[in-house]
Amino acid sequence: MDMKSLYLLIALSPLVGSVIAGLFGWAIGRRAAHVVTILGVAVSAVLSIGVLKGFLDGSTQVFNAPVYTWLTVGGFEFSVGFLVDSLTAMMLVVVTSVSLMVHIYTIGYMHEDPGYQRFFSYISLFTFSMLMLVMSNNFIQLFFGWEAVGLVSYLLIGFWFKRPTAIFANLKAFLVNRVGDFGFLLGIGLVLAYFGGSLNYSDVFAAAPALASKTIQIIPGVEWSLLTVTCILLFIGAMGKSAQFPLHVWLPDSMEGPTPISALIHAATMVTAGIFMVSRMSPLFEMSDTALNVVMVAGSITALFMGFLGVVQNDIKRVVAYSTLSQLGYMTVALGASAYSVAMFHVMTHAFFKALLFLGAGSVIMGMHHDQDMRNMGGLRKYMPITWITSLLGSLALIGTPFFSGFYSKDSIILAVESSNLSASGFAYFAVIAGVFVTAFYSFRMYFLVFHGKERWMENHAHHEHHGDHDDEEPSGDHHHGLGPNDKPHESPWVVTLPLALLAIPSVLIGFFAIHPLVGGEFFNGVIFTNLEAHPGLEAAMHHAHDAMAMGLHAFVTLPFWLAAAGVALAWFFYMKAPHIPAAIKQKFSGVHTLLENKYYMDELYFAVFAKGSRALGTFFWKVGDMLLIDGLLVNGSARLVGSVSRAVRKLQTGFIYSYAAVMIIGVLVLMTYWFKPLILR
Amino acid sequence: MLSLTHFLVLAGILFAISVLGIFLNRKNLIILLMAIELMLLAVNYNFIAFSHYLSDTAGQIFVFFILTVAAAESAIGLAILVVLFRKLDTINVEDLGSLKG
Amino acid sequence: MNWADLNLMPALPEMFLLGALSVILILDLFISDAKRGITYALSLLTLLVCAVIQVSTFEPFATITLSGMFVDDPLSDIVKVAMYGVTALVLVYTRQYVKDRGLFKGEYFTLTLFALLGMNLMVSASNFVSLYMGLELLSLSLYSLIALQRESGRAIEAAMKYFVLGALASGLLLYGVSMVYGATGSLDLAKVAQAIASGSANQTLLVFGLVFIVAGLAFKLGAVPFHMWVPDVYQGSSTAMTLMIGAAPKLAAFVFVIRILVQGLGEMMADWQGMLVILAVLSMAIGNLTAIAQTNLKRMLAYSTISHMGFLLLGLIAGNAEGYSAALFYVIVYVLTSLAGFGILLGLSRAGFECETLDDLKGLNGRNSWYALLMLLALFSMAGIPPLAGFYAKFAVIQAIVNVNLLWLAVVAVLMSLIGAFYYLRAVKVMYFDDVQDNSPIAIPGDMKLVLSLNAVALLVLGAMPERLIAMCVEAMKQSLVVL
Amino acid sequence: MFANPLSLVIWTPIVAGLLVLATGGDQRAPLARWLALAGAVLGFLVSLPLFTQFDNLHGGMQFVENMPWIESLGINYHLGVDGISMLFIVLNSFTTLMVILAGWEVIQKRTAQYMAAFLIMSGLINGAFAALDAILFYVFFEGMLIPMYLIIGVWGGPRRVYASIKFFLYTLLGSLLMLVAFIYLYFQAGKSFDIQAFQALKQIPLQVQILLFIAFFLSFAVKVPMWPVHTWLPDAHVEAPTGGSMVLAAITLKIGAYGFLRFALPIVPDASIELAPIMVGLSLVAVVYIGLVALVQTDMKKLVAYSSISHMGFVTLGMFLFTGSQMNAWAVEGALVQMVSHGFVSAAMFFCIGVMYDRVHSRNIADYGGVANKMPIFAAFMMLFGMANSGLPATSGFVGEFMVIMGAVQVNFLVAALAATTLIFGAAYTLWMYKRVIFGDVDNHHVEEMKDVNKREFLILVILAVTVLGMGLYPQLFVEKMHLSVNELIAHVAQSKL
Repeated sequence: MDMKSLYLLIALSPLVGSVIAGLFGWAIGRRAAHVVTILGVAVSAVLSIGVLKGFLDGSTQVFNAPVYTWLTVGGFEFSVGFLVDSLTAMMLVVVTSVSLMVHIYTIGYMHEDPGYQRFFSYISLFTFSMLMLVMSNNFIQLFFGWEAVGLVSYLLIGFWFKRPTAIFANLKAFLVNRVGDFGFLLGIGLVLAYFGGSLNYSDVFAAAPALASKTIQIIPGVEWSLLTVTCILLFIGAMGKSAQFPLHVWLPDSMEGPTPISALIHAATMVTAGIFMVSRMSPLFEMSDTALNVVMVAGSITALFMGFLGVVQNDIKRVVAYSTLSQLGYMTVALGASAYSVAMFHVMTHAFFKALLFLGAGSVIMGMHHDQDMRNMGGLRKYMPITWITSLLGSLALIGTPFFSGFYSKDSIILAVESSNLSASGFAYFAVIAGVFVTAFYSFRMYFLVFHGKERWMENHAHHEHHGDHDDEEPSGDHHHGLGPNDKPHESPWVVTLPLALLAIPSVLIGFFAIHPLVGGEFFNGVIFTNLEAHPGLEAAMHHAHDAMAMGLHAFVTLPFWLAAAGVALAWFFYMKAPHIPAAIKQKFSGVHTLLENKYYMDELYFAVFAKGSRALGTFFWKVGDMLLIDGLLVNGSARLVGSVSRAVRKLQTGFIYSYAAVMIIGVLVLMTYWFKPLILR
Repeated sequence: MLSLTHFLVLAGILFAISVLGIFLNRKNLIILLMAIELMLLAVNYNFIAFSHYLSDTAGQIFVFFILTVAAAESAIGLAILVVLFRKLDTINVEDLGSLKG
Repeated sequence: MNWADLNLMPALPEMFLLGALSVILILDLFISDAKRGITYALSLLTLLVCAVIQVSTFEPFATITLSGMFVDDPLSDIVKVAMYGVTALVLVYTRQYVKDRGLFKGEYFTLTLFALLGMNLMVSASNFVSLYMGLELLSLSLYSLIALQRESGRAIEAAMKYFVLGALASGLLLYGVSMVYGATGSLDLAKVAQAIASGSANQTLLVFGLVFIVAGLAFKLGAVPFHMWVPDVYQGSSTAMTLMIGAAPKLAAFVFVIRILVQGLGEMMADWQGMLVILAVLSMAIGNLTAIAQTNLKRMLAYSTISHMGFLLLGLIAGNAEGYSAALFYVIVYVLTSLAGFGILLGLSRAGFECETLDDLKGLNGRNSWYALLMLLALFSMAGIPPLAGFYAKFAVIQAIVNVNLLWLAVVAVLMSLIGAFYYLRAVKVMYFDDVQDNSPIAIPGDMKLVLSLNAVALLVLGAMPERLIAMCVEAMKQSLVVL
Repeated sequence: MFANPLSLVIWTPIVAGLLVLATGGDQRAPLARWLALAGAVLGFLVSLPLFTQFDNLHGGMQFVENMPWIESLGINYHLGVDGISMLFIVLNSFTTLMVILAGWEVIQKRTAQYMAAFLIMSGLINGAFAALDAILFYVFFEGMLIPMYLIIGVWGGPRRVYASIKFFLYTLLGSLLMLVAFIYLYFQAGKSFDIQAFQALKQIPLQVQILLFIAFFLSFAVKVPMWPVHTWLPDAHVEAPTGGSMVLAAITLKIGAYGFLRFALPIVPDASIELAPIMVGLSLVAVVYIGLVALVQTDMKKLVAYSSISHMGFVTLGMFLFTGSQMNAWAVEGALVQMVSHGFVSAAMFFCIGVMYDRVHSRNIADYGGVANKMPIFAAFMMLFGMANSGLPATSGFVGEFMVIMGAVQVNFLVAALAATTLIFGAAYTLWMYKRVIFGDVDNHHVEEMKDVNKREFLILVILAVTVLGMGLYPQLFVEKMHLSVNELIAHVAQSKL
């Protein structure tokens, strides 16, 4: 079949599954629901892999064509259309394959949940939206996908809508994302207004070079570079989706959603949309160092400081969540260093190993009967061997152990930043290097706490303080009754462990094989544009990328490796050897610890300023503006005025003949004025 | 020699008196009726004066009409007055203020 | 003079009316109260015949007869026919009501017919003498009609007030007339007009007289500040008489004003325009503002009448054929509307119960949605909300004054009608939004119900297709104003 | 198909309404309902040809009817639609159908009058959109006050009297001054009330234009409503029955905006340009200020009412974005799309609230919570409409806002930025309400007893959902109808009359 219908099939088959499961789930039952959705995703996964293969061996050409005309205004025409090139192809595979894994995993994870069909419908819908996003050939459709994935994420975080925390988290997530979209939409507006009046990537990129020196006045009198403003606005959108500081606050809370969601949306795919978008826009970003600096700073802050937060978490999912944040930071830093290909490379590897880690965590949670508190775990390796092994592999990949996938991507990033010439690169380099240590520490802190050491679930049952509010009667997957002292954790069913195994493979291997084409080679040529003269960041990475084996060996003599090793060692020492030390440190640096536990108090700040602030302002406008001034003073006031006047006038009607007569005579006298001085009218 | 003006002024004065009588009088309704009569007479005075000086009879004819009407008017007025007195047993102008506002 | 050139045809309706009512007057003496229906029927018959004569003798031009005392022109014809109709409606609406109150007597009918005769005279007079006679005939009959309700103190009080102030007003009018007579040397409107046109008249005297004349006319119309009698009389007299006063006399008064100001003193337009502007603005303002504070429906409607007269004056102020015909249309529509409004009040009243306060209308929609609808039509028509006839009336007069570049007056007018809308809305609110208070059945005689419905629906029909009536008014005005 | 479809769409509902009224008391309510439904369906059917037979390639007015009506006053019965008004006639006929269904068994008191009022009003509204004679327009424009006044007052809530009278007087104030303006223009245009003749006037001095504009502004801004003459709307909405709110939000507000397009802009272009900054300012106030006010409402209907005001802010914003004397095609068409879309979305929102109100008899957000547990299907629909209300792409709500913002960026970035805050506010107030009402655990026994939507409600929800989504996914269908008319308008406005 022709490519267009092929791509349509890729995009639509999940949608079909979703619609069937969503609208007719009640009729067709649970089994049919997951069968049809998995089928849909599987179809697009297989086709996507075919497409990717095509691009790898060069048999497939770039496809860029409209599907249907959405709207025409004042001469401009907007179409929903597909742009499928190597970048898209890669994303297609990542999205569909991870999604497929998650679908399968969900069968096991959600099997008790009453919202089973709804859940499948949602994740298939998400897959569809994400595909539309990555396949778009224009900004509008990009924005469509952008918002659609946001919507589904909203629905899924709030999947258990009875939980106050869940529905708080999803509202928060949506609104924070909206803040991002606010910038994004304005960015699109600028693009439309100045970049040749089109929103198709190709036209826009074509128009960009001519605008290099164009400036606009936003505040009258102040000239700003058009490209910088545009790029920064677009990046604000990316900040929202990819949870970059300071718009990161929604991601940790999003863990309120079921674990498969955390894996699929809040680790592997959706949150990387921002990275994807920036890479797509590389021709624009390349033209504004200012923008790149902003990107890099945001990235580095996220990479380092969110990593710190991972250290103090006790909820297994939250640890992974913060590691996700910090990894997203890494990708953003790479973008800042104009190493877009590296960023995408990390997106891919991260997708696999982070999905793996999340699903592993999910499996653990199931094993622990929905207790997420690591302090109640320990020594699980003998009860859940597969989960244990796969999680270990995942962690190793995450911390960048040589030859693991994570190593290649992360090291490339470090190399790129190292040789970047942006003013922010110094700080960024420090951030990513320090990040390596932190990452290693919290990852293995988690690993040791969960899989090694004493089996703590027998003793303390004073756990999950921060879950108290979730407990309700819903017999759904994610609840923390926890293990009784005398029952044991158990390994999860095959539908759960199979995806783990399947995801473990790429987590280990894909970096080794993919780095050469993706970073070193021409895979992204003509898709991602890097101005190597201006931004040499990428060069170092490309240089190493040519020989994966050598790169891996060379790593053992580099700083990152030893930092990672140190992190692991420290984790081992703290949580295996001398568990009292962390407690002691906690005592000693309680200030720091509370700061970290409260996530730098950013939630509180935002809540106080924005939520409370806007409500206060609204109340003021309502009570004072509308009620007091407009209604009270103008509307009812004038009514009262008329009323009092009328009561006053009424008094003239005294009821006595003589006063009536008097009034008449006065009237005559008034008219008399015309006798005295006639012709007033003329 | 009397000029037209003199008559007009006199008529005016009579008219003014009658008007004042209507809205200064707070006491007896009958006075009101008298004032009205006076007013009509003032008018008649005017007409006669004019018709004399214009040497046109129409004015004087009109006067006869006015006199007749005035008679009828006062008849009706007095009739109402009688009914009024029967009903409210007062003919005091100031007691005539139940309808107001 | 010989009898041959004494053309009595134009006055035929009046003569018939006079004859008929004398007959009724006599006959009634021999009719027992039980058979009073005969008088009623005869009166209606008289009105019918008058109307027939009027229409059959219609000529599209003016004929002056009775040596200049009497004019018969399309304007008078159309208004007279209207007055016959209105009087007939009044008789129909009030029959039950006056029966309940023991007023269903010969005097009632004869006085009504006398009043009608007076009005006819006012409408057709072309000489100050006949004008005055008509005016007094009307006024005297009305005084006595009000006083008919002997046992009601309020009625008597109203009658007394009306009488005194009416007398004062006609005194003022006469005084003014005497001045005009002095200045122009004639009582004949045509001659007066000629004299003024020729410039031979003494301006000082004229304007001085004009002031008093306008005052007298304003009283008849009930324009501020000569309006004080209106609320008291409307409220005090029994609703039947209120309707009598509020309906046909307005028509007569309007033509009366046209005759004097336009046909007689047309040359002095510049002066009376200015005076009327004052009266109009005051009337619209005081009328609407005071109406808001009223709880008694009749009194409220009285004030609304005052404001309507203000609007009516706008048409005269325009001072051209469009304006006059607009005013004519206005007054006809107004009379039709108030007939419907008071008709409902009469219908809702019953022996021992006067429906006259706002609360008496509470929940009318719940009691009888049809009457509520009729009242709604009447009220919204008074408020001038399209698509009801009242809107076009207001529209026409406003268009007329905008035509003479009195934009500010137009703006004042619409703002006042905005204030006015409030109390009409309140009345509608009482009928539709409030709950029923007394659920006593509404017994309206079939014939009245039919006529009343037709009357109110006519407001809607006129709203949909007002062209015929408006065109008639325009034609009548044109044909009547060419002469003189 | 028919000789004069416009008269048909005007008079069909009115006649039907009178018939329904004739069925009288509540003992014959079922008959009244079915008659009304028949009338509404018929009204909708006769409005469809306007859409299908409309000629996109043809500017100017179509389906024109013109005959003398009141010659003595210079008023003609002159009808015609262009790509702008036609859409609203169809929208209105559609909404009326929805409203009749929405009130089906909900209205037990004076059913016939209720249904009749809506049908008659529907006809009058169609008339207002189709009229090409200023006074004819005015008659319809004012005439619809009467049924609306009764609807709010008779079937409304506790403060209905205050609300209805406020609504009536507010609107009357504006329109009366407009009437004077019309009459003035009548003499300027050589004794003609023809709107096109008004538009064709060549010379109007600026001061006069500004006075005229103020007259138009007062009458249309109140209807839209724009800040600060908006306070009647929340009251009216809160007190009106569900159907009333639906029509009010979906249609009557549009007439105000339509008036700006049909009268203010083309007749007094220079004044419009002169005062555009003020209009833009007021619109932005509507978007931001009202958005914040909506955030803190505790009454669902008030919340949606305020959100309507804020959405209409986008409409007026779009209409008054000038670069030089050039309107912005994006913004104008965006405004129009926003009008149509808001018609569907707000109707849907109010209907949703009505559905809940019928069960719990409270509009207070605090009285709800966890409705989704009891009414999953309903919750799903309301989620869709909520998302549309907060302008999510692929729903109709997005298209208009998007176009206006795009247009605004071309004119003035700051304006665009302020307007775009609606992305945040809109989502905030809508979803926060949704969270408190629909999500969460079952809050009280009222919610406990709630039953999910019945067939009738389901039908309405489905129809509305389809339109909302359809318009979001394929707005072209609507937009292509209006292109020519909008371009003509823009070209016309660009001609100075000084």
